[in-house]
Amino acid sequence: MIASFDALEILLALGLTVTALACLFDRHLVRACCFFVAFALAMTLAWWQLGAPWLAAVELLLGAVLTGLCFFYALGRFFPGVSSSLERDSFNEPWSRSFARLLLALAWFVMVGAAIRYVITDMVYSPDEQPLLLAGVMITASALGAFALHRHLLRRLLAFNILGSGVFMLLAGVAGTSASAQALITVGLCIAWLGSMLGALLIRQLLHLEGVDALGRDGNPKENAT
Amino acid sequence: MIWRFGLFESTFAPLVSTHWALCIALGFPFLMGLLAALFPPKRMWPVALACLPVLASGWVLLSAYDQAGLLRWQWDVAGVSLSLRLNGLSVLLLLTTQWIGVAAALYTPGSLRLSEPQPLSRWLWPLMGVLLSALSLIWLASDLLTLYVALELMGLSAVGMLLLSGKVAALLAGMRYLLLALVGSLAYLLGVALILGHWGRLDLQGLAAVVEPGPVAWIAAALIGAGLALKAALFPMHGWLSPVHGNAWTPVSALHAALVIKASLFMLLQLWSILLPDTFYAPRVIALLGMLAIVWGGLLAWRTDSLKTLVASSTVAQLGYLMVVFPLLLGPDIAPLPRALAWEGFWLQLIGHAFAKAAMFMAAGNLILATGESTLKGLAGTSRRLPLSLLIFGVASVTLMGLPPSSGFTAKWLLLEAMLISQQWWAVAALLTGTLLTAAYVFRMFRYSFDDSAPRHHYQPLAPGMDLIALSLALTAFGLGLLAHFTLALMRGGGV
Amino acid sequence: MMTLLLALSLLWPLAVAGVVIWQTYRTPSARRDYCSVLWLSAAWPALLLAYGGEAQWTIDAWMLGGEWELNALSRPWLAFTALLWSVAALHARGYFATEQAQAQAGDQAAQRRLMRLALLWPLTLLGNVLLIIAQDIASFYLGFALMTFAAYALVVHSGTQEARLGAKAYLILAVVGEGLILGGFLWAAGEANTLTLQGVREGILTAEHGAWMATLLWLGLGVKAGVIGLHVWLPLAHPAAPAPASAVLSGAMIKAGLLGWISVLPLGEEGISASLAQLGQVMLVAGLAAAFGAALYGVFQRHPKAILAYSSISQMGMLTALVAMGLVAPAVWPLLWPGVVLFAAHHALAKGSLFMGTSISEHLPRWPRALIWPLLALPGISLAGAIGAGMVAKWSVKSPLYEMHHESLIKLLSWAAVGTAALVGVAVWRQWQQRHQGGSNPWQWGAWLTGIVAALATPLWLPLPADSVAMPPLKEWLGIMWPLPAGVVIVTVGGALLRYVNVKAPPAGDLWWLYAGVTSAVLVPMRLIARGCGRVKAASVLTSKQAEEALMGYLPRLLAAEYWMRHHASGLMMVLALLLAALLMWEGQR
Amino acid sequence: MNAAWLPVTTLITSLLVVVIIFSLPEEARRLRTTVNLLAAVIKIILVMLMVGRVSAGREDIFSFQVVGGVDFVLRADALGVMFAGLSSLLWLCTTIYAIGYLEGSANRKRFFGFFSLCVTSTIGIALADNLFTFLIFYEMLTLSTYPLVVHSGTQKALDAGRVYLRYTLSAGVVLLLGAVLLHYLTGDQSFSSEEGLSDYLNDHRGLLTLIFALLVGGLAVKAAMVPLHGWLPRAMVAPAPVSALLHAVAVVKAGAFGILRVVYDLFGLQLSIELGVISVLAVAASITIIYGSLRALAQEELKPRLAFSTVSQVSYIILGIGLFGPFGTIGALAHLLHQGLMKVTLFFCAGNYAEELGIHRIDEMDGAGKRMPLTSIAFTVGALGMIGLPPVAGFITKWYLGIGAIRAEMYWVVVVLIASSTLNAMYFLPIVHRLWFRLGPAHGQGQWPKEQRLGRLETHGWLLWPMVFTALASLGAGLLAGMPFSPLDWATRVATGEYLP
Repeated sequence: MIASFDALEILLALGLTVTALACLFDRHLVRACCFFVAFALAMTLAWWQLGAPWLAAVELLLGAVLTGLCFFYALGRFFPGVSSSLERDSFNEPWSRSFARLLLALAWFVMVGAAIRYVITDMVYSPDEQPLLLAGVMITASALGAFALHRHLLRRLLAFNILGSGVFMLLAGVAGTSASAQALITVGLCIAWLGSMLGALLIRQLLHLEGVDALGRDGNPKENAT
Repeated sequence: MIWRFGLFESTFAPLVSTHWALCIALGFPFLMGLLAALFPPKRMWPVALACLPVLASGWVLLSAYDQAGLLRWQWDVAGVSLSLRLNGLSVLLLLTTQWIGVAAALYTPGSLRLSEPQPLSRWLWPLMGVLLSALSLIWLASDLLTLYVALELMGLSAVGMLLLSGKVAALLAGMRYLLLALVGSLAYLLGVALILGHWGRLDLQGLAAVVEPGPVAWIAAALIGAGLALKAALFPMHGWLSPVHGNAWTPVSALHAALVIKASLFMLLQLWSILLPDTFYAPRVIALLGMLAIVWGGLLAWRTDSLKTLVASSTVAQLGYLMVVFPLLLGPDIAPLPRALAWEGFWLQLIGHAFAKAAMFMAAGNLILATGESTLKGLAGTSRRLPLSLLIFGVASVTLMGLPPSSGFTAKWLLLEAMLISQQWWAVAALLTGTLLTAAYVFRMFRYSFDDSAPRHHYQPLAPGMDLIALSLALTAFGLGLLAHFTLALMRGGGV
Repeated sequence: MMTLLLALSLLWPLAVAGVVIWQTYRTPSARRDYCSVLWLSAAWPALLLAYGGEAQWTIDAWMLGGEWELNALSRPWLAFTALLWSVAALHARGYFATEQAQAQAGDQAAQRRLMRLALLWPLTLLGNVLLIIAQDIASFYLGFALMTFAAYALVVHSGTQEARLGAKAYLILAVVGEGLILGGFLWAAGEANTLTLQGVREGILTAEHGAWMATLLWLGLGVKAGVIGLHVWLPLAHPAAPAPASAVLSGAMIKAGLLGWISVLPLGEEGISASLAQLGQVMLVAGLAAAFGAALYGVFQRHPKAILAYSSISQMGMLTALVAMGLVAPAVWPLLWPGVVLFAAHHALAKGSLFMGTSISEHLPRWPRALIWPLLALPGISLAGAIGAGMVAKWSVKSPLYEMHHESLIKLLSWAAVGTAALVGVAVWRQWQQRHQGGSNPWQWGAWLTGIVAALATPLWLPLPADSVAMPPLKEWLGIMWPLPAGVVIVTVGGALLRYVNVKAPPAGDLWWLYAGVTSAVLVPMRLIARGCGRVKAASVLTSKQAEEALMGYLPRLLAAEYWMRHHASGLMMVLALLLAALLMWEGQR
Repeated sequence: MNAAWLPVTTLITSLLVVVIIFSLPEEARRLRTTVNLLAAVIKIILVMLMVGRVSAGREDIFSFQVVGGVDFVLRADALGVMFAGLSSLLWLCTTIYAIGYLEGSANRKRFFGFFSLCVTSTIGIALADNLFTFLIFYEMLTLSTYPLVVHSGTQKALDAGRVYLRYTLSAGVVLLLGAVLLHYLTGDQSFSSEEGLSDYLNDHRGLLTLIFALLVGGLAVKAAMVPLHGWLPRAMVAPAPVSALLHAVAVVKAGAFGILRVVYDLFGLQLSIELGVISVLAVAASITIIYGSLRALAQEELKPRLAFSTVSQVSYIILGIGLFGPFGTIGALAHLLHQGLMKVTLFFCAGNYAEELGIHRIDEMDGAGKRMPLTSIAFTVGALGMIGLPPVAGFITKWYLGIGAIRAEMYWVVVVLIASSTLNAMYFLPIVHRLWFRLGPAHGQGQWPKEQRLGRLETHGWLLWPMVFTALASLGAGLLAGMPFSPLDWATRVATGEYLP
């Protein structure tokens, strides 16, 4: 029973990590969004698995459905023709930037991992018995790294969402599914959805008005002049 | 440190009238905002009418605090305990919020009427209401969950308000702000997760009792610190600030610069004082960044060409003043006297800056509105035509410069003394340099305004009262310098 | 009564000045009378005051505390000063008659000149009167300064090149003198903590550096009194000034310095220190040097007024020597001072008459030549001690010296008198050479004659203490009178000899030219230094400006980092979190 | 009985004027003038009341707490009342003058508003009883003067304003640091406390010296001591009434007055002597005196020459402090008033020449005495006073300073004084000479740069009478120095009553 649970958790954790990473680092935006939906669904499962059906429901509704819709709206899939839809992230980062972000993400991974390690020392589990937690740390660190790395607005929004899920996962992992934790996560999910919605609206609006799809180097006169 | 934040048991239970006042203070702005979204006010008087209960609630809370000392509220909702507390500092910040909020609200109709009509402008009202409610909640909340909720509400409504002007630059800046704010709160949430996981509770009072130094507390503090620093636009994460301010509507900028970033700072200080009561280096890192912020913000404001960027960059520098005080507030080896001085100076500076910055943004907004130019060069000749707006700007900038008799001066005096007692020479140098830099950019602006050689252009007349509101804010900041005793006594009453 | 008279004598000149201003604005220029009777009367109350008897006033409200006194010294002094001023004013009415006619005819320049003179004349007089009655430092200094600076207008009156040079020399030396006086007064009064001249006198006597204070005062006052070395303004200013101005300048104002000496130097006091006595020696030598040197230099002058100026220097040299005796041989002073006063009074009026005489010789009235030329020479003869008051004066200084056995000084003074006689002779001769006929005005010669009479009869009207002067006994007459013929002979012979040698007249103002040369020579390196400093300053200003500009140019590039920070905000947040965590862990693990 | 309302009302009177002026429209010329003059007269009356009370031995104190350990205190003591009297008297004169001077020009509302604010600050400086209160008004003065300096709005004026701010604000920062250091060391130190700081001498000698250096260094900028004087000549671009106010009353005197307060009331003479800072002060003042005079000599325009003369003259006050004796103190205090009167006269004259005839350069002044006799007489009086000639007030102070120097056995100071007098003569007498003895446009030679016929008399009456009044006052202050309540008398009273055992 435990082993099967473990196996399921490990699978879930792996699935989460893989979908998250795919979502974060796929330059093809539509695909990334699809991965995100997949990730959200996996999260729903994970919540279920962790024994928080309420959260699972919220995640399904807010995370997978509504947020996913937001992303596709932002991609311009609903009202095509109003303005060009987004396909690919065409920014090329200098390798130094990527490298720095990688290092930062690793460092965060270590830091958060260490913190978790300290938090749960008095628990019976060791971290490797908590695959979801490990996945949470992994997702958090890489999402943050990706967030800092990307410039494309949609990808940053995606990264933010993934990051949020990772954080929620960690929260649930370390704090269990107590009422407080559930409340925090619920609020967080709502906020994430609201934020994503706002972000999606903004992205569309920006595309519509100016064709801006990224927070480019702000040294450019566009933002400077005003 | 803990008692200063009012994290201890109260002697008296709040009265019924106090309950009502609390409800009004927290809920009324939001309700009125909704109402205003349905029926957008075109004049000042309906807004004033709606503001009256809010101010009255603030007054009731103040007198309740005066009589009973610390007040606490606690609710258990579905296993989650939410708690609020009202101590001197909360009252003070609450009153500040209400006054500035009311001023901004009163300023809004005129400002909206004069600027080009926007389809979304009616949404400003509910957002402003949410913002004020959330701010009030932040000052009062004494558990991490409520704080988180309030923080997020505040952040989202602030982003929403900033976006309303609809310009591309505003949208871009708003997008950046949105993303960074969200990520910042996630970092905060991560910290909270660690705390919750380790100690299993979220109420600050309980935490203050159980927290002991250890890796969890440290890492949680680091995460919370970094997240809130990002939201509070502390150097070097301030980059998003000036584009945001530069493009938003005037009352929005005023509220944002005066209160929103301060709320994050308030939380940062509060949580750190629980998590890191005795650390040496972390506050010093913040202080170091603060020094850099003072210089950097000053330089930015000095060299900029746009009036709003000037005001926004000055916020960065002013936050630096607050940052350099951190070692005095949190360090392990600070004697009680300098700590008390620093504490008073910190809040006086914060409140003074809030009023002054709000006034400054309004004055700058008036100038921009009237001249139709947002650059400094466009101000040429305004000293002749718009003396009052310029005077308000001047009075507000006196506070920023920390020249007497403004609150900035009194705060600086207190801070300097605290720093001298604890021999923090670098901080002293930073504070004094900041004064000079502030003077440099403020008078650079005045230099343009006194230039009479420029050609005249057409000035748009301002709506009645727009200047007066700003003036009242500026004078409040000014008068707080001499009347600081009363405000600080309020704060001191919160504890032993 | 005396107080009223005092107030009148001080306020009257002021009122006269006021009236002059009034009439400038109210009276049409054609009817403007610059030397009206009112103007002439400026000095009369003071003259009356001198004969009113001794009196004392203390006025606390006046400056640093006013102490005024009419005593044995100041009464005669005031008397001859006021008399000379009155006479000179009368003379001026005649002297300026032509100019006034021009002014009334509408000559703007003449109007301006006369107005200036008419205004500042009573003010100069006021200063002179005030310094005589003053016994406190402030009043004395006020009177002295007022007189000094107001007299500038008298010197510069004609506005010619020479007048401006003379006035310039006068003013520069006056400023130097004022500085020296102020220094001396400050020093002495500061040490003695006093505000009166009496206190200064006592202070100098007792103070450690009394001699130096005395030196400062001697030199400072000596500018006016024409101490050798500081006398250079006299021969420059006198020829240029109008005759009545020269008369008061050389007669009354020059004596102010002498009065100052007598007031502030501890003459004849008990217990004069060695250094003070030494100063006395120096003064003595300087005085005698002036007496001889001026005579020697003066005889070669061409302008009669320059010669008379040198004569004044010479005479003042003698007086300096006599005053010095008060320090060198204090015992002699009580006997000597009435003689000094008489000498001064006589010299004042005689020199005044001589100067007035120069204007007569330029506008000779149609009188018999035999009458005019003796009259012109008469004050000079008296000055040389041959007749009248001159003889009495000479005797009254000689007899105390005899009594105290200072025969060598007497001898020297007698030789100096030869110089005086020579100078007077040359002056009259030059006047003769440069004479002009006609145009003399009754006021002009009337005043002149009055002056001569007053000069010759000085002992009769001068309110000196009783029995302090007497006619010399007959047997001494020769000893007193011989210098006159000797001087005249020397001059005649010398003149006859020199006729065949082509001697160029040395320029008036002797040492002035040396001073001017030295000053301009000193100024050259100073200017160079100043220019160098200016250049260094300009260079440093330029450098700092460039540095500032460079910095300002660098600043925007630095500030471009703002965009980097904006762009990397989230990364920076990560860094900050890591940094904080690492720091905290590190600190906690220690 | 403590009449706390008296100092406050004096302060508020002019503050109220500021508010009223700013709330009046630009066009309300008549009303503004009335308010201005009325307030000035009321203030003189109030100050006279204070003078009466102080001479009766009562000192009125108004105070309230600002923050813990820091109070806002106004106290009418003899020294303060002296300065307040000077500023209120000259305020009246300068206001009248300014009304005439700015007749018909733009921005009068702003001008008079800040002008009144300036005077409010001066009164505050005069009555402040601790360093905190002093600092408040001191900085207020800095700020309120800036709009006056840049009033004309030309490039030159703006540059001058920038230089002015650079100097004064930096100085303000230094001063603030000194003040906070002192407060940290001693707590709230009232100017009226008798103890002084001698208790701290043994343990904190270095710190005390540092504090002294900071305080005096900060104040010396306003007092325009070399090498911190650079702003003053440049600030000459301001309109004449401002220059007059800046130079005679408000700014430079505030600095000098501050140094007086620091030395006498804060540190105490004894302590300052023991610290050895006084002699340094005297030397610095002497250097300033000579340097200022030399620079004045090199100027070719009237106002800069007057400005450098101010640099030189204000340091007489500092020099008087440096002589640490009763006479030096009296001289310093009296000079505070005397120099104010004389310099204001000179600046009024300079303003009149500029307004009426367009004269700015000295070589344009030939023969102006004929065209503007009263102005020229006033100028002559002021100039003679600056030289230190009797009977003008300058002589009195020079006398006291000289005596003080002798008493302190600092003979070189006398040399400095005399050298300065001579230099003063060298740069003032040529001007006087030009006025009266040269031929100029008034005699039909050449033309005035820009002649206007402003009034029935030689110029506008508003411009003329204040100047005549101050000239007479500076004459009277010298001639009747022995009168009770004359500047000298009051200075003696302050000196004997407060500082000397």
